[in-house]
Amino acid sequence: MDLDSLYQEIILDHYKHPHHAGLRDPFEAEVHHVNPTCGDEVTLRVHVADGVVEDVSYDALGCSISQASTSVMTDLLIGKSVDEAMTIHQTFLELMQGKGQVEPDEDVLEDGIAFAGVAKFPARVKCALLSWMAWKDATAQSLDKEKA
Amino acid sequence: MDLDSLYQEIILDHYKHPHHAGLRDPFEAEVHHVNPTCGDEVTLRVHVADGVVEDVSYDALGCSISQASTSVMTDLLIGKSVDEAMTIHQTFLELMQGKGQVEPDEDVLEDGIAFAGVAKFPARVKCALLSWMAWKDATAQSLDKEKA
Amino acid sequence: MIEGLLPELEVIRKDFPILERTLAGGYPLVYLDSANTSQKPQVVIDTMVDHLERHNANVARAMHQLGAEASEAFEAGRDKVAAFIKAPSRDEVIFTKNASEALNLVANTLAWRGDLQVGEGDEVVITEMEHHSNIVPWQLLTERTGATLRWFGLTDDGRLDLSNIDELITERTKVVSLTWVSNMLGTINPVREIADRAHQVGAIVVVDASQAAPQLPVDVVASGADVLVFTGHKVVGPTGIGVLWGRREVLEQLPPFLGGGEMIETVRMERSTYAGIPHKFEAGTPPIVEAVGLGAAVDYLDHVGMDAIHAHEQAITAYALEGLQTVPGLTVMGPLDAASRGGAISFEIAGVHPHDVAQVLDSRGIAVRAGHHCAKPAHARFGVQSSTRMSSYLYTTPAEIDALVEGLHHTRSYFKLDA
Amino acid sequence: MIEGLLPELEVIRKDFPILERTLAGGYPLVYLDSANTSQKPQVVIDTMVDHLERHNANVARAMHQLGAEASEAFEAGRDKVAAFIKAPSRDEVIFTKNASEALNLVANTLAWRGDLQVGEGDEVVITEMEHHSNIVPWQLLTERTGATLRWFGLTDDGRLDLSNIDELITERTKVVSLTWVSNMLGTINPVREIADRAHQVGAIVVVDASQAAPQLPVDVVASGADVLVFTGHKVVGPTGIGVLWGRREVLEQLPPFLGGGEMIETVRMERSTYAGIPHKFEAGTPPIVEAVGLGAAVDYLDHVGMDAIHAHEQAITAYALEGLQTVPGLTVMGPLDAASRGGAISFEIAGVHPHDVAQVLDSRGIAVRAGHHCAKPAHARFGVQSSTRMSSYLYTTPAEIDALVEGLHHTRSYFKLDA
Ligand SMILES: Cc1ncc(COP(=O)(O)O)c(C=O)c1O
Ligand SMILES: Cc1ncc(COP(=O)(O)O)c(C=O)c1O
Repeated sequence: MDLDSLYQEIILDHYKHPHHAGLRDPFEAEVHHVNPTCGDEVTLRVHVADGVVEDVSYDALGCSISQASTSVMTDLLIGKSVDEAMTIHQTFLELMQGKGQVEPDEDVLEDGIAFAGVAKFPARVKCALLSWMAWKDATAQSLDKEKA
Repeated sequence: MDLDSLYQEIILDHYKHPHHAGLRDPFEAEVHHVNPTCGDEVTLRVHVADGVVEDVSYDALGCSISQASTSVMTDLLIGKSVDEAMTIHQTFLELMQGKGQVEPDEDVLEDGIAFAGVAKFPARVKCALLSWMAWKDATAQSLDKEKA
Repeated sequence: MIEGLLPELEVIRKDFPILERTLAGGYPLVYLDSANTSQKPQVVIDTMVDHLERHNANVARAMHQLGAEASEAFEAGRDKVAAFIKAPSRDEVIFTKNASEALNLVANTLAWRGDLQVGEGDEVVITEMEHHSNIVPWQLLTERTGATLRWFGLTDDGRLDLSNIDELITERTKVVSLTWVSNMLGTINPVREIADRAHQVGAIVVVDASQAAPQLPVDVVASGADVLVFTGHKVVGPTGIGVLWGRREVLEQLPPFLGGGEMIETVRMERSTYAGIPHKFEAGTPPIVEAVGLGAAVDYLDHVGMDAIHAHEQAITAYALEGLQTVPGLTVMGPLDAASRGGAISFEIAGVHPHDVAQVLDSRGIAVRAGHHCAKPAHARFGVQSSTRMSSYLYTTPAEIDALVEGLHHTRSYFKLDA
Repeated sequence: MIEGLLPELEVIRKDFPILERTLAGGYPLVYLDSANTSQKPQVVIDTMVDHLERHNANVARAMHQLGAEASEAFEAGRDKVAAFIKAPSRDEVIFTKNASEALNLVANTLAWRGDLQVGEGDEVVITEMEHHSNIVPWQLLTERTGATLRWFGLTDDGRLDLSNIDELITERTKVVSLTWVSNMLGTINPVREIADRAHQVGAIVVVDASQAAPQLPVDVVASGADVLVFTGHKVVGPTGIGVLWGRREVLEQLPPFLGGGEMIETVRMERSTYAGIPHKFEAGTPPIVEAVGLGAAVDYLDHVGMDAIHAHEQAITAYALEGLQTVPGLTVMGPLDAASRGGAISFEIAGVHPHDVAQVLDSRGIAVRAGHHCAKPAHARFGVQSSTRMSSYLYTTPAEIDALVEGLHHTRSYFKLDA
């Protein structure tokens, strides 16, 4: 159990000082996701305009991994086109589900590469993915709304 | 497995030629009992007058043990006072539940002593007791009716 | 040499420790009651022991190493079962306590508000050859909701009478629930054909595969079922576990059954929301070591090969049908050609009650079942109250069938039927 | 030497093979998650193996020698459980799949026509410290029938707030359901006192003894319960089995829950009649090998002695409460005196999330639980979303508590809380 590979400095930094925290206006969709196993929760809003992720704001309760992951995610996605953001999402998902066998791509994931170690702790993968799943859900809802 | 201790000649005789079979009038109570495990069934009527078991009549479907036991029971109970009959019932019950350790009393049980071997076959005890339980139930009902 | 028998039958028998048992009088065990419950191979027992001795912890909720090991072993059981029945998604595989609970889960939840709710004017169709576990839940549902229960009758040779299918399956039909293989008559039913008809009227189709899963290769999608159930202890797995497979859409439409434990998303005193499938239907601590054992069991069956097992069952059944015909006064209930039936054969012998038949056989170490086999209506249909049933499995040998047939001849002479 | 500890603790530990495990990094297992599930002594495992290898058959229905052996072993499990909880009659002991099913059995059947049916205007009273399995079933019942769900709140020190008992338990109350020992706060509730009050208004009392049965001597009649449930896997027995004890009168008044298998008296297609208790509530093949294992489990506990186990738990709990107080920033939830609580201790450490606490402990081989422990409302009551929980059992040593406390100090320094 290499604890330090799980709790990278970057993760602990984001945990103590989360980026983009809080719920902000404007937003097109707000979702609430929970991890039923442990009760970690996130309320998350997305603001998408002209195909660009203008803002991702959130109110989250959870462990260091889930909190840091949310913070890193907002750094990565805000300002990107929705398409690019979806690609990053997919890359992060693959890293997390890779059981520690996937080599993280720093160009795409930046601070997110710190989560490579989490993939070796199956029980924590859900923590790392909580807000990413919420973001995907919210974005899908906002795009649906746009279409309607 | 001493099969012959189960299937005494007396039992097979009663099975092939059951005594007092059929449903008769008059009767004060009629009950229907089944053995849910195997589906053996008996419809049984009692006619009690002045504290005497005047008649026990029945329509039964079942294995040799349950059929023979019904036949032997009618031989034993018909004509006895209800009190005597209850004592015989109790004696037969004790024999059946004795796991083969109880010495049967021929003075009380007559042909019923042939069932001593059945007590060593736990799965068959229910067969032997089916109509005895039905008789007790029916008699209790007829006495209740009398009181009312 | 009988064609179709498993080539390594003696090796397979060695996998089942109980087959070494001798019984009263020194008789070796001849176990012909596998439709009631199957015996367990050593690998299933050993896998369960290893789990209990080394990896035991609660699942899902535990974050420690033992918890991760237990969760992984438990969920691997789900994966193996999903593969065994070719489920499109592992999440569609729900663990219950047995097949009966699985059938009740569906029947019970259909009474409650939801897209599939059954109510007055609606009809549920079953058949006269069902096991009680596929009758009583539907009686409870229809009695409690004011719906109507209807059923397919049987032909004299023990098949479903489909002649009035268009009267039975109508626009009012909400559910058709039937057994794939009868546990009494052995009949293999045309499940797909009936399912297609039921789907035309928009009914959901529930298939009781309790006797099919042990004997036939199962492909849930190809079967036409919307819901399919079976039970662990009949597929060389342990008791305490059953399987409910359902199409995602159907499972998502059903309201929750048992509440509590990990079936929730969030709980407040005022109201709760529920987890997605499969957890929505798995309240409380699941059958953990049982799922681990069941995983090993279906792996074992897959390793031998379900096609090979099916062929073996058919070969043994054909051999048994032949042997039984040599017994005077013996009548087999259900189809007489082995190809259209499973490995359970119920029969009567004129002049000896089934219990007495079973008793004499038991005195020679031969275990069969006597009674109504939880199929009273099917017995009533044939005017009998009970029957004797022999049922084979992958470990059954022709020599055991010989012992049975000889035992039946002996039974007749014991009861002096020719005297 | 700490008073109250089991005198032969090292001998007892030898009975539990898993306690020999070493985990990643060579750490020996320190299992402090027994409120989640208990470990199994060798005798339970061996008894199950012997059953599977030598006596496996279906029960009740099988008339052959194996069937008789299996039925006897299964029913002996019922006798042992009846003795363990001092049930007036063995027939009042019903085997379910777990405690959750037992609670749902009662809540689900109360919705249907019968002497005890719950409907509009009726009230069900629970408490804020219940496990989800004793909340959600009552939510489903009251939502589905139009009845009202009410509950006792909690005091700041984690006890039931009984100040408004006369407002809560009224003539409208049909059911009061509460836990004997809280799985989160450890609180032991005054079950008898509340039961007496409930009986005054004619309500039935359901007691969730899932955490009590492992730790305290249980006498169902003295408890005041009409129905009492617990789960096999927490009393050193296997998963896949739970126990519902009910007063005969109450059980007879409840309509059937699951239909099928041996719960019937007779079945016709039109209508069925049902068996008496306990079989009425045991549809389908019961958890046979599980009942055999559970019988061995309660025998094991009885052999050690429930009074001695209770004393051990209290000694360990007192020792743990003391040790935990040495950890800066640590707050224990629930009562602080060991005498009025069970062996589960939930706590928070300021500045470290429970998952992270559990993770660091796990890296040292210490297994605790982190999360809401299926008691979200109780967590919400104390304004927290999750907590870390240590829970001891008869095999827990003071040295393991020392390891925990040391691990918690280490956790704080790992997360640089004093920096
Ligand atoms: C107080 C309490 N009630 C009910 C349960 C549910 O038990 P099971 O999960 O075995 O159904 C538990 C344990 O999880 C518990 O601690
Ligand atoms: C056809 C059929 N359905 C249902 C069942 C019920 O299975 P279980 O008793 O495991 O619930 C059985 C077996 O007893 C069966 O043969």
